[in-house]
Amino acid sequence: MTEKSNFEPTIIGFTCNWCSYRAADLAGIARIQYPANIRLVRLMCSGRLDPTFVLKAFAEGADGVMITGCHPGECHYLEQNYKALRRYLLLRRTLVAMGIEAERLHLAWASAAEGIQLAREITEMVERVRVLGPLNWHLNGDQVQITHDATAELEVVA
Amino acid sequence: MSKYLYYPGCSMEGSGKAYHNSLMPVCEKIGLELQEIDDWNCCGATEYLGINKIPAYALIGRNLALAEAQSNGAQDIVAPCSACYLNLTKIDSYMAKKNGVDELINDALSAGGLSYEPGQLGIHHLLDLIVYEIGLDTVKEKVVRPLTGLRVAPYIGCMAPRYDYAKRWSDSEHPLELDWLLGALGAEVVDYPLKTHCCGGHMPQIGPDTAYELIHRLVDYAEEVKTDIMVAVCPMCQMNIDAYQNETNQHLGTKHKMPIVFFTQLMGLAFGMRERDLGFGSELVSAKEAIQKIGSEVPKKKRKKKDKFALPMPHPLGNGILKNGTNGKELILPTEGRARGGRA
Amino acid sequence: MSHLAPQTEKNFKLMEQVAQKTGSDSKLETCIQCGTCGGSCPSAMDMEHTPRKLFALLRAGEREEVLSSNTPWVCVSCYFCAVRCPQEIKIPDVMYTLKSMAVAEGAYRDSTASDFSRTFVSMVENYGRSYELGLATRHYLRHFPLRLPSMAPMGIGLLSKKRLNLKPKKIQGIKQLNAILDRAKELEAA
Amino acid sequence: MNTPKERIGVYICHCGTNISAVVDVEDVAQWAANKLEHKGVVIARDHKFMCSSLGQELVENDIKELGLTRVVVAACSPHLHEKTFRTACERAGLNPYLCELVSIREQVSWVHSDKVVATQKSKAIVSSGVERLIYHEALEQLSVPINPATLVVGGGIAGIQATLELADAGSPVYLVEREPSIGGHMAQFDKTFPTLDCSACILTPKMVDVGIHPNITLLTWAEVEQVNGYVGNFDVTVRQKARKVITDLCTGCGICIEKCPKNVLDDIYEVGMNYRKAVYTPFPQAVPNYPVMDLDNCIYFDTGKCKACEKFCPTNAIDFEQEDEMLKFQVGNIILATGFDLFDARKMSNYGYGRLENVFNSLEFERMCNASGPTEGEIVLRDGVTTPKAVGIIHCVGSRDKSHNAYCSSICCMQSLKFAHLVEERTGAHVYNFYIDIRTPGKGYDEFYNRIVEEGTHFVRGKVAEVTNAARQPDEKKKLIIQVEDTLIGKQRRIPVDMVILSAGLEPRHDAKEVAKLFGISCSADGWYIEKHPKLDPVATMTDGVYIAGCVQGPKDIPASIAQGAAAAARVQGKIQQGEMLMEPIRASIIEEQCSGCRICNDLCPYNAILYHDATMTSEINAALCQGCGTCIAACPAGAVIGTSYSNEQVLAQIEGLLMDVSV
Amino acid sequence: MKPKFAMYWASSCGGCEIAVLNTHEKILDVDANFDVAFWPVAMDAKYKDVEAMEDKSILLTLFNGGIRNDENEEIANLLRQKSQILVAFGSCATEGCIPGMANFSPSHEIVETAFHTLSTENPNSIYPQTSYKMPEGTIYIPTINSRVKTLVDVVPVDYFMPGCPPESHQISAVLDLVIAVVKGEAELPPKGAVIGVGNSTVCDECDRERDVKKIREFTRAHLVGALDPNLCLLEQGIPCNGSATRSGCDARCPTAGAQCIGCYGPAPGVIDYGARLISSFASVVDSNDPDEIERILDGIPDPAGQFYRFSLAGSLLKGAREAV
Repeated sequence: MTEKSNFEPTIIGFTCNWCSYRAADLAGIARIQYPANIRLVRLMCSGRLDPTFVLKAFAEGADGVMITGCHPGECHYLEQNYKALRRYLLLRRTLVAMGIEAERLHLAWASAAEGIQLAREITEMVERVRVLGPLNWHLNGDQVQITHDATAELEVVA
Repeated sequence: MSKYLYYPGCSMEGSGKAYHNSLMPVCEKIGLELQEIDDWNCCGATEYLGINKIPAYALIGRNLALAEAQSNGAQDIVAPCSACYLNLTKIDSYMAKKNGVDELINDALSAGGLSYEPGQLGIHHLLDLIVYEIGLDTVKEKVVRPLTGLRVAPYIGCMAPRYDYAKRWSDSEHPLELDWLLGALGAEVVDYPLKTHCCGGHMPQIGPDTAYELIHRLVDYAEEVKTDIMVAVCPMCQMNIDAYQNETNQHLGTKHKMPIVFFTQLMGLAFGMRERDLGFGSELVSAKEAIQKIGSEVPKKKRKKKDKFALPMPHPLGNGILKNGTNGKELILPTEGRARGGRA
Repeated sequence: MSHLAPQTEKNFKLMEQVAQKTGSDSKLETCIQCGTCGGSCPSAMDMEHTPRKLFALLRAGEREEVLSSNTPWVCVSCYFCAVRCPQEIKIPDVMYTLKSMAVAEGAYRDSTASDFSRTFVSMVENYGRSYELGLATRHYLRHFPLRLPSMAPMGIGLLSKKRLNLKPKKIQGIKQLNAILDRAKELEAA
Repeated sequence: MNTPKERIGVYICHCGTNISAVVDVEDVAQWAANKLEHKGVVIARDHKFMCSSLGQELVENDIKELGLTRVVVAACSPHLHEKTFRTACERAGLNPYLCELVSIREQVSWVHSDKVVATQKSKAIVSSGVERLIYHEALEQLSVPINPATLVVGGGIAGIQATLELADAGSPVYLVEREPSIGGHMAQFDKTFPTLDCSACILTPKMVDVGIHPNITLLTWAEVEQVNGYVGNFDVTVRQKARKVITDLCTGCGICIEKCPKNVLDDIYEVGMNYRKAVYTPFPQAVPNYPVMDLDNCIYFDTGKCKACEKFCPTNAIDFEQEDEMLKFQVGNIILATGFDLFDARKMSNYGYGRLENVFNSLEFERMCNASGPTEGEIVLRDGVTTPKAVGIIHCVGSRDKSHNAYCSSICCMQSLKFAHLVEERTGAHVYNFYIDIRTPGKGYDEFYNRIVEEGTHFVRGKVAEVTNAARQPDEKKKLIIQVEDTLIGKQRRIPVDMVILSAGLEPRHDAKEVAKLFGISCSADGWYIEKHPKLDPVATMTDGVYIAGCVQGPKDIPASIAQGAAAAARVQGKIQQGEMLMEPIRASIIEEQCSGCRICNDLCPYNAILYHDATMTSEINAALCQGCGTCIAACPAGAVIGTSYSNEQVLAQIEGLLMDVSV
Repeated sequence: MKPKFAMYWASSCGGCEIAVLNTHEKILDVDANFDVAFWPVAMDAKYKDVEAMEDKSILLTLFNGGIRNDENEEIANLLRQKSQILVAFGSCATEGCIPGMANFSPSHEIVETAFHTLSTENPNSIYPQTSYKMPEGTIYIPTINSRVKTLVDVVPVDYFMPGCPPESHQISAVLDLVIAVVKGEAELPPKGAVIGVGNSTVCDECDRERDVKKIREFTRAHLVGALDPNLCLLEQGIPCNGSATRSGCDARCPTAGAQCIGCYGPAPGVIDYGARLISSFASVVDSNDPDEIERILDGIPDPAGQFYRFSLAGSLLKGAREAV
């Protein structure tokens, strides 16, 4: 347990220039505190989110990835956030098949006015991932592995 | 034949026997097969909730879990008692929100080797089931003795249409389902604006003064609009208005004598069944006199001459989806037999 | 009118505590004091405080006055307030919470209602079903002995029309039920 | 190690103490100079106020003296000062798009308090900026000419005001209105608060001006069908519905209306309170004044017989063969002023509207008060004759109610006070106003409230629980009983009245979402159109060239609608004056060689900027239509769609930078 | 003296060798222009012979197969050292291919599956050992790596030639080019290039008609009563990977009515093949309702297998979590 509570996850957050990035600005202006574990990337729209970015983040050592965009129906580009939603759902299925917990990828909607909500989403995300523990994909070793320890049986045969 | 899991509720074995006895033959007639949930328990009414929340939820959870296990994933539940119906839908809906309540209840259920996955079972009140799943056309087909001449007050009570967790009713304050059904039986349905007002609930037991007042309001207005008989869809409503009417009279000095029976009893009559097979006679305020009016001549309504000065009324509720101003919220259509909610 | 409640932390947290006990979406703290609930309530005339007033007292930390109020006990669970509340506050659920808190702290003034609930619950825990006759006799003998004469015709009527069972029914899985309820009580206490 | 390609300058702002109180800015600068040297960082400085002229000069000098090819500034949000530093770079001869502003104030110092963690995060952010910057390209803004014509949609008071302002400034305007006449809701009212001046008296002259102005093309009984193009150059298609009246011949004499034998309930102008004919103008002062034919109700179109209108028309202006017409024209800007719908009070069945005959909604009551309305201004019950002795006015119907509309409709308090005055003045009845809060924040508004209080209106603080006809007491018989908690005394009251007026709230038009889609703008969850900035830019939208005015943006009263109409016109006129406008060069394009023509991207663009060429079997992006969202870039299975400013390389490098180990 | 040619088979199926032989008479050109120095499948050779060669003495090495064990890795290093041009030949060497799908599981599970499942008769639970002491001395078998790597993961690679296997006409073209280079008649493409492919994706070579895409249902070809023979498979709900897969195969599979499964790998410049498909498929799912989207996506029961059948080992994540 102690090991887990010491663990500080790194979360990459993708934001939309028109809503969630501004929500982050607003959280700042309102001095709403949230964990420093999140690092934000600005995109023009959640529709720009290429699943490659998410895979890249995980591969480079992120413990979690948050995708944020305008609320359904409020997309600055009319409906591109729905494309983000669709990709998120398929990407999440794929990641789960790759052994990455679904909670490590989170989609949250936040309008430009929702600094508090965004800060809360971030806090919750950090706590969720903290419980899951480190992912450490970037540390994956190329070490040669011992196949099987079956010396005992071998002797019988020999 | 549509098959449903039947959750009778405690009253159906006691004070609401007439309801039970009438709904059985009526359901058979309209092709509803009811299979009682094996070993169901009390839903806790409104009492358990006021003592312990989680146990009260778990009490209801056990019924849902039993139903799920016995339904083979195929059948919906039907409850004739509005309080039972409300409790079942409420806990199902709270659990479906997945905000921790489901885990707590399932934790408790697991102590009895049970579990329940919310949202899997459709839960119906007997009335909504008949109106929306069976359909009024089917009901009309079975009518052999239309209830003409009988002025009925459709009294739905609170807990069927409120809080409409399963989204089955045309409105939570002025629902029309019972009006449509009684109309389909040929009865003359009075405009009864108190149709979802409170019967007193448990107040006869804990604050009788309040109960007398509430019972008086309902009966008094029913008399005001010349009702022959009130029609209930819930055993508690029927019990309060029927059994406590005399006491109310004694207490308030009134002389009410308003019979109240279950809608299934009237359906049975209209289907040509015998009164004694439908539980008639077990009411304390006798319905005998009212029943005798069936078939009597209906005085022809005088056609109101249209006043040349009168302003037009707005389209009444149920004129369909309005052209303007619905703001994406669909108005409820009173289309008969339209299936709403539940499992597709 | 009693003196104002002491401005203690405990009192100030009252609304939060009630909201939390009621459930995460009770929305109690969003009350705008519009009075829709008090206007809708069929038994408002018998309440010491309208629900709205009760919520104002909650907010003010008037713990004693709230928990001893008869308001939740007079609530008939008609849900008019719940469907009309513009803030979608689950008012009946709040009333249930207040009742259970009053029971837990013994704060109610009149025990008629709480005894009825407790008798009902004990029936359910013993039999798994409600037992109308037992419930009624136990309750009326204790709280309304004077009402019995006027009620006798009704009781006899119901009995003669076989609308009251003389014996309680017990479900088969009563042990299972009690295991579930015991676990639920543990969870509630946690 | 490869020699870095670029020469990068990094500047860390203290922002007074806004940043430096939490972030060790000197450490960040030193770290950048050391640890990012291999990426090309040649200088890293910190400064008290980077946005000051001194700070900007620092950057400019370094560009000139150190030959910087890229600049990263770590300071506040790019939404605040990106332009400042880009301009500074441009002054020093560096393409402005080779500058990157990263936020360590809003995203770090203002939201975190642990200095060590905040400093580390700042380093990661600086590193991401540097990584990303390496892939920046020198870009040029796109210049677009502005067509001087403007389309105004909606002929209510906001649209009329905007139209007149533009036309008076000399610009051509097309005003499109769906109904047969302009005027909007204001034309339905009798009096306007708080001055109680006659609505028609102040509106009609403006309507007439619109009708005769040489710069205005007025298209009523018409709807916008299609909008293509982009700011400066919109192609608009308008459906001119068939009037079945030849407007060139019609003199507006009204004989056809008089002779038409068919009475039709008028749902729009008279809100179902009165009848019109099948050929009609909605009201006598209609602009334009020629009638339209209602084909759903015309006897001739139903039975093939009648043609009374044609027979009696003195100028042969009736044309049963007339068809809908598609009008196409170009405009540079668009102002949407499509207004509101009234909340449908039937949704609150506890108030009995539609069920209890003497419950009226606010528009019905407005018509009743209007001298040209169904009762010629007499306030009577639904029977048309009885004067009420007691009237209840319920505020907040469908507003401030999460089951319906959570927002305050803002006009209802004042409207209800006006109603109270009119009832009192014309009938002498007792008036009860039921309110949650009285909201009168406008010039002369609270004074008006005081006046109504003085006039003797009863104010009951409490949201009405129900309106019922179920009497309990003899004095309630044949009355409507308003049941409410008088929250100021904490008791439930039942107040018998003869008439109830529901001050129903305002809602977005029922088709607001489709219209928003047609014009490429967005709606809030409620359905109101979203302004570019709620304070600083209330009439512009996120879509360049599309402006909003009046209730389409949110509930507001007449003065505010007029102000917005004028403001939108001023914004548009400013653009017209400029003649051209510059657009951010964030655009997508397709590498034709790599495009296989799979057509995955074709339907993803809401601006229809992606064209598919059958001949080459490849897709192409129209740069002028592209708004730069990047959805197609992300979607292209072949990676054949590329974009500027947020290219894959830039974002991937940024991610690498953010995940750089900054602890060493 | 003719320049030397080598071909090696690491972790792969052998199909690539067959594909080379499938070039028919073109193989004679190889013989005519090259001295085959090392090709274990075709002729006897010993590693020590290669070790003895001078560095860079082999002009062209076609290396097929992924790097599954230490022997694969050792020979990759050896051939890199001895070759002037090292080509990652075929899908296995370029991106892991089918053997790379083993990266969905940890290697010990793979061993377990091979030696101890119900269908395996191994009553004494005998497992292979990497070394065994015999009277004559210790003998070794190769040690399995934790995951399959691509050739470029272990050594610098000059050219990549995808395909499972590469199409024979593409092999011929590449051989022709190298021969021309040897003769001084042509120049080599820039280092790192992908060769034997087109510039676009399979759709470019596919004759099926295509329209804008709106997918309401993903299904499988055998579940569809009658596939439209002329219409884009994806538009018919068949998850055809062609739109994301490098052209060069003449769209063989979709032309024949079978969905492209992606053996030619990603299009030029693409970093992660699977991500392209996730993004493009999801983008054209025709619903904005999460539940409905999920229902439609249920039509792709194994998304990781669908999107990474050939490219897993070479993808950004390189495998599932347990394996990497």
